[in-house]
This record gives sequence, C-alpha cells and structure tokens, in this order.
Amino acid sequence: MSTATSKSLKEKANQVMGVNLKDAKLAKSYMAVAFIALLLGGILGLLQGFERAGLIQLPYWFNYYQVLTAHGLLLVVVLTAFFTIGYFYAGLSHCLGGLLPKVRKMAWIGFWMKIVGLVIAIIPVLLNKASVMYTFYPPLAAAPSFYIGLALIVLGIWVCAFGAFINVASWRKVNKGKHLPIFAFFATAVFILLFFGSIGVTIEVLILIAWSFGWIPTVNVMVSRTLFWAFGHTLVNIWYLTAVSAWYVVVPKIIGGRRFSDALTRIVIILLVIMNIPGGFHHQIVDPGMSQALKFLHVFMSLSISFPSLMTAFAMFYVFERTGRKLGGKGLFGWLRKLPWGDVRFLAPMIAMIAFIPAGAGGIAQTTNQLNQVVHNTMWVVGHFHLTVGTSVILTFFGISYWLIPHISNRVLTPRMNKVGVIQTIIWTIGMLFMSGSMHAVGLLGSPRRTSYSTYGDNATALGWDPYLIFVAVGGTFLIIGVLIQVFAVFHMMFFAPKGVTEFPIADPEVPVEKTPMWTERWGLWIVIMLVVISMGYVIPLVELIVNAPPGSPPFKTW
Amino acid sequence: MKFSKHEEIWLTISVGMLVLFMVIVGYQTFALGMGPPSNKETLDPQKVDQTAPFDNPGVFEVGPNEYEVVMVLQVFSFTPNNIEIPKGATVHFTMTSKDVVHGFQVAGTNLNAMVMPGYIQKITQKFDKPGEYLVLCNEYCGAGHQMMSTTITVK
Amino acid sequence: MKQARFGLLLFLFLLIPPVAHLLESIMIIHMHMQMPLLVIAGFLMAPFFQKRFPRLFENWNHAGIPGILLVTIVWLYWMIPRTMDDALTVQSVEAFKFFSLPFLVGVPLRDSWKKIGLTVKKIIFIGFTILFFGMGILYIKVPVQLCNNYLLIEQITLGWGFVTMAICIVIYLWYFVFMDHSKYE
Amino acid sequence: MKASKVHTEEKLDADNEYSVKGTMFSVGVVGAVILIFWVGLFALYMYRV
Repeated sequence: MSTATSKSLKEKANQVMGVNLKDAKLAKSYMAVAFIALLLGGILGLLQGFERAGLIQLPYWFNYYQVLTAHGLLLVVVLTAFFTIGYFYAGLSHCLGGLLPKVRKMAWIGFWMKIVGLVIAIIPVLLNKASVMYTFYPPLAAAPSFYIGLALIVLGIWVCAFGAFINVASWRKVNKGKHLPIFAFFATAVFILLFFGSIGVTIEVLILIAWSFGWIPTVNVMVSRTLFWAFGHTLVNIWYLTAVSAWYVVVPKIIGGRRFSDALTRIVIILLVIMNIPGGFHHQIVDPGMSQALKFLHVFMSLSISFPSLMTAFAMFYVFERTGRKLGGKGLFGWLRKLPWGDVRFLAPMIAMIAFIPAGAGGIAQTTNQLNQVVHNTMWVVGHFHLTVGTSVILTFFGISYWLIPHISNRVLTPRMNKVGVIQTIIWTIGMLFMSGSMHAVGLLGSPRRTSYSTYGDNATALGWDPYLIFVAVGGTFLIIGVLIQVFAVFHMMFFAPKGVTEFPIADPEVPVEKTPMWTERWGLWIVIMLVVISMGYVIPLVELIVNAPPGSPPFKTW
Repeated sequence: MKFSKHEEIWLTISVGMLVLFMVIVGYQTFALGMGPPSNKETLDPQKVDQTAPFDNPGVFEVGPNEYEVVMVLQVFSFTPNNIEIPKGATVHFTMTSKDVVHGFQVAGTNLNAMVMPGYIQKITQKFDKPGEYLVLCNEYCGAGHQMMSTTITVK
Repeated sequence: MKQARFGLLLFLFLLIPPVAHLLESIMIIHMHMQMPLLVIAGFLMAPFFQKRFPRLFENWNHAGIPGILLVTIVWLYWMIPRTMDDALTVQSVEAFKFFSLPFLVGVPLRDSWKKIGLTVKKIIFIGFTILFFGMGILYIKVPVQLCNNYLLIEQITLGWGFVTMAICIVIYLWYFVFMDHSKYE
Repeated sequence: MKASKVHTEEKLDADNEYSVKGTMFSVGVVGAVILIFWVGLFALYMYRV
C-alpha cells in the first residue's frame, strides 16, 4: 500500500516536472544504444589510430578497412542518429506536454527498425563482405544485406521524423496562434532535414540493392556519388543543428542567463534548413563531369551556409558577455571569468563552441573552389571532421548527457559526477587537440585519408609523415580514456546515481520580450523554398550526369 | 527581430570577407584558368583498353618542355609508372579508371583529382623543382589501396 | 528604405559584367537565377518608387490589374527561348532585360500583389504552373536546339528546372490555398 | 555548480544597456581565425602552383 502511494506521488511529481515515464523509457533506450555505439566505435577508432601510426598490424580477418567501415558506421550513423532522436524526443515530450501514444509507438517502431537495420548492415562488415566505408561509393559493391540494412535504418529514421511532425501538428492545433516552443522548433527543423536530406540517398541505396543482387548489370557512379553527398553533408549539418539547439536553448539557462533574440534564433534555424542540402556539392569540387561555372556557383551555396553560423557566433558571445556582466564581470574579459567553468554542463558545450571556430574556418577555407585541391581526401579532412563532429558536436552531446540522462532517469547529477565530467571533457579536449592538430598538419603534407599504414616503398615523403601519425595514436589513446569515462558516467547516471528530480533546462527569452513575427511558423513555405533551392543546386548536375552518362559500371569487390 | 547595430557590423564584415574570397578564386578560375579539374568527356569504363588514347598509355612530348601523360588507374597501380620528366616541364595528365573510383594526388603539389570510371579527368601542373614526387591514390579502392603509388622524378 | 538599398545593391551586383557573364553562361542559371534575381532586385526597390511617385501608382495601378498584366506580359516575353539568345548577342536586348525585369516586373509586382484579390492570385498561380509544366515538357522533348548559344543538354536541363519549379508551386498552392490554416493559427 | 543558476534573474530584467565590446572582440577573433585559415591555405596553394 505504502509503495503504491509513493509511486503515484512520484508519478504526480513527474507530471508536474514534465517527465513522462513512458517517454523517458524511450529516450533512455535511444541514449543507451547511442553510448554503446560510442564505446564500440571508440575501441575500433583506437585500433585504427594504432594501425595507421604503424604501431600494430591488424590481422587479415579483421583488417584496417573493415575496422574503418565499422568505426564510421557506428559513430557517424548510429551514435549521432540515436542521440539526436532520443534527445529531441525527450525535449518534445518535455515542451509539448508529453508524446502522443501514437507517436510514442512510432518512435519505438523506428527504434527497432534501426536496430534490425544496423544488425543486418553490420554482419557483412564483420564478415569482410562490405569493406566499402560508410560512403559506399559504387562500383565498390558490398553484399546486398549491407544496403538493405542501411535502407532499413533510413526508413526507421523517417518513421521517427513523421512521429515528430504529427506531435508538433497536434500541439499547434491545440495551441492556435502560439509560437512553437523554441526547442520543438529546432526539433522540427532537424526532422525536416533528416527526411528531405535522405530521400536522395534512399533512391541511391535502392538502386544499389538491385545492382548488388545482379538484377541490373551496371550503375551510374557519378549520380550515385552526387546523391550520396546531397545527403552526406546534410547529415553533418543535422548533427550541427542538434548541437546548436543546445547552445541557443540550454546553455544560457545553465549559466544563469537568458536566450538570444527569439526571432533571430528562429531565422538562423530556417536559414539552416533552406540552404543546407545543396551544400553537399563541395565534396565534389575535384570530380570530373561537371563544369567549372557550376562548381563556382556551388561555392556560393556552400559558403552561404556559414552565414547562419556567423550569426550564431555573435549570438553566443553576446549571451555570454551579457550574463557575465550581470554577474559582475568588468572590463574586456571580466565576464568570461564569471562563467561557470567548473560545471560540466557548461564546460563541455563551451569547448565545443570554441572548437567550432577553427572547425568552421577550416570548412570555409577548404570549400572555396580550387583551394580544395590542397586538402581534398587528405588527412586534413579527417582532422576537420574530428574537430567539427568529434569535438563540436560530440562534446556538446556529452555536455547534454550530464543533465538529460539524470532528467529522464529521475536521478540527479552529483558534484562528484560533475567532477568526473569535467575531467572527461579535459581529456577529450587534449585527445582531440593531438589528433585533429596532427591530422590537419600531415594532411597539408599530402598524407591521404582512408589508407592503412604505408611507407609507399620507404618513400622519403611518406616517411616524413610518421611522426605526425604517432601523435594521432597518442590522441586516440586519450580519446579512448575519454570514451570509457563517458560511457561509465552515462550508465552510472542512468542506473546508479541518487534519485531525484533534474530539470530540463530551457532558458527564458531575452527581456524586454520582443514579438516574434508569425511568419516564422510557416513551415510549409520554408519547405517549398528549400525544395526550390535544392532544385537550383541539383537539377543541373543530375540532368547532365544522367543524360550524358557514360556506360555504367558493373560491381567490383576489390578487398 | 531587428539586428542590433553591432551584429550588423559583424555580419557585414564577415560576409564581405566571404565575398572577397569568392572574388579571388573566381578571378583565378575564370581569368587565369586555375579552376579545379572538371573535364567532361566520357568513355565506356569496360572498354578502356580499346579506347583512344588509353589504348596506348604513356608520356608524350606535346610541345617545348610540355608533356601529356595518358594514365590508366586500376587496382592497385598507375600505368605508366615511375615517370621521368625534365625540370620546368608542364605536364598535362589525362586519366581514367578501369574499375573503381580512384584518387590521383601528388604530394607537395596541387595535383589532386578524382578519377571516376567512365570519365576522362584532366589536370595540369608545372614542375619547377627537381626531385622525386610521390604519386598516390587518395580514394579508398580496396585491400591494396595503401600500395597504390608511383613516383614522378623531375631532373 | 533599407530594403530598397539592398535591392539597388543587388541590381548593381548583377550588372557587373563578369557576374552577368557567369550567370549567362549556363542556360538554366540565366533564366532561373539571373532573371528572378533581377525581379527580386526590383521587388526590393519598389518602396522607393512607391514613395517617390505615389500619384503614378495611384493613377495607373489603382486596382493592381494593370500592374499584374504588365508583369505577366513582360515575363512571358522573357520565357521565349529566342529572347535569351538575343540578350546574349544584341546589346540593346541585353539592356532591355536589365531594365525591364526589375522595373517592369519587380516594381509593379510588389505594387499590385497587395491590391489584387485572391481569385486573381489563384489564376496567376495556376496559369504560371500550367505554363511552367508546358515549357518544361517542351524543353525536355524538343529534339532541336532552340537557342544558338546553348547546347541541347542545357535545354533539357532547363526543362527539368521548369518541371521542378512547377512541382514546387503546386506544393505551395496545396499548402496555402487548400490547407486550412485557421486550424493552426 | 548550482550556484550560478538563478540568483541574478531579477537584476537581469532590470537593466538592458551593457557593453558589447567583449562580444565584438570575440567575433573579431572568429573573423581573424577564418582569415588565417583561408590565407594559409591560399598561400600554400599559390606556393604549389
């Protein structure tokens, strides 16, 4: 009897605080998968770093390219997709007053589709039947089940996306004339990008399934590649937008400040949605089959994505300075010292933001047309995305985990766990400094990406890269320690931390509250504009690559 | 929904910077012919050996200290390999792939291009400094990808 | 007035010879990027003219219908394949393009759009959608070069551009005209 | 770590006019980093032409 009352009391408390137990279970499952993927992917990354530095030799039955494919799949598909969806569903549940039962069911269906898809895709990788990297450029042909698994993962993501749309639409029906809560606004944008961004790659994967089964003899390699990158870069920006949501909405609350201008935040989100998908073209600057005029116009499209990020840079510093000065910070830098550096929930995303300065700058430099020739497919690019994704995005995710996991688990972040988190953040930062820094440098010297350790017949140039590659391994060692601490922290907070209530931190808007124009809510319009921009970017290359296509390529298994 | 004065200043300066970047690379691309490799010719990837000029790959002198290298990339080698050219030579590379996607990169130069099956890719470089240049494949192409390399020796 | 200044800036930017040359080098960019950008430039500059010559707009474009007619006629003119050819080869046609699209399409479009009723808007939308589909199919199917300056492949590309734009307009129509916004707003 | 959370909320509402020179300096650093990266890569490109 007494347990029953205490349970119902707890449920009541949860309702008041906005934790729906069923939704929390969903979010917890997503988080658990995400961090298990981090652990596995991290271990594979370590093996890879050591092999690349020439310190170990992986056996033929578990070779470098297999490890690399699995590392990419686990970290850039599984970890990010599961974290993003878990995080946004937890947030939607919090700020829209719980998920609809139908939507919750959809999220579970999506969850299992992705898990099944992952298992189907990873088995051929482990059997060395799909060492094609996560970009799977044809005519490298993996076993059909690899592509089927990928298709299932994408379909699972679509189910989750539509679940989110249904929930948002029903909230808007009930709350006529109101602005969507800012967090849900971010979620809508992310799911729109997830859906529209992955249509192209889904078409590609469906064709590849037929091709790998032998139902169609050849495939158009350039079209496949173009469809892949229309998705590939959007995916990167989806993670980035997820991280940005925490920067705009959560971080101000944690430092005791207020959000940046609501209208400008929404405009940044809309711009990121509209301009994102054609940006992927800059991965093809040194490809044949497309004119220089087209490539140059695409440089404009790629660079325009940096505009909302430039707005974000201003917004973040503005919020920090304002908050720091309210807290008594004086002078040019006094406000910086007033920020809560000892709080992991701030420290991790803050370092993530700082890392985005060189990461974004590197992106701008390498996307400007022929400058891409200096770094294309070298280790520089690997360094670049270990800075953008591995640091800016993942460190923000880690920072989020220190309040999100306790929130959905009805537990609290203890000061001791906070200290663990701070140490983890520092270790991660040091690891990434070593890894990313040396990767950037060795890339400029010409060391290629996605290549196992090779001296190219003791070539002097290649031997000159070795010291840098040792630093990559050193960085990898730090990072695996960081991964272990992080995974420990997540599961400790999920199951063993003291019980209690942790809030979902959403900052209040700036005062005096200015009115946000209602047109920001016109998602249909943004989607149409996005489609117009996509067709502006992709009609030209696709028509040309299809109409003027060379005879296609048969499948090859070269590993 | 208004930008503050300060944000406007920042955005104007930074966007101006991006525009300047584009003007510089645009000038180089269209006025000086320094754009990225973008050749649009195609061929049947399964008949590379029978298609001119790839039926006869090699190094050909096409002008005073100017050479054309007709090169076929396949797993896991470059044909021709171990190229020798005199100092100061301008070399036009004409390349295609017989099988999967390869990358063509020469460390220490701006030579960096994707070589796709079915497409003829072209890129040019002037070799002013003597020495041995490392040519390598920078797109994963299979189990022996790390062995796929050759050299260009400039004398 | 800030808008008008941005419009002028955009217009001047499009006038720069290398920019114009680059945009005109690809057929679809010529028609689907340069021309709309010129219209947008005029659209942004419109408040300046409305403020400067209020009488003109009051007298000639009272109900918005003359303005929208002018817009339609000029726009239709620029959809004729030959006009693009002429713009590239005849200096005066090029000059007319840079004058007509901002000032005879962009400016009256903005002045008229608020004045005309929903029915006229629907007619315009549906008319242009049908036109876009028609032009698209024409450009895709016609086996001969319609412009001397552009290759057949560019023509097909432009055709697909028209088709995708038409699809986008259809989605927009469905979203704005046939969806019940009162349920949400 | 909880200390930073709320205790200045009232003051926040009161005053609007604060200096933004720190923000301007910081975004200046961002701009400088962009410039350094770009000029660096450009210089390397020109050196290798």
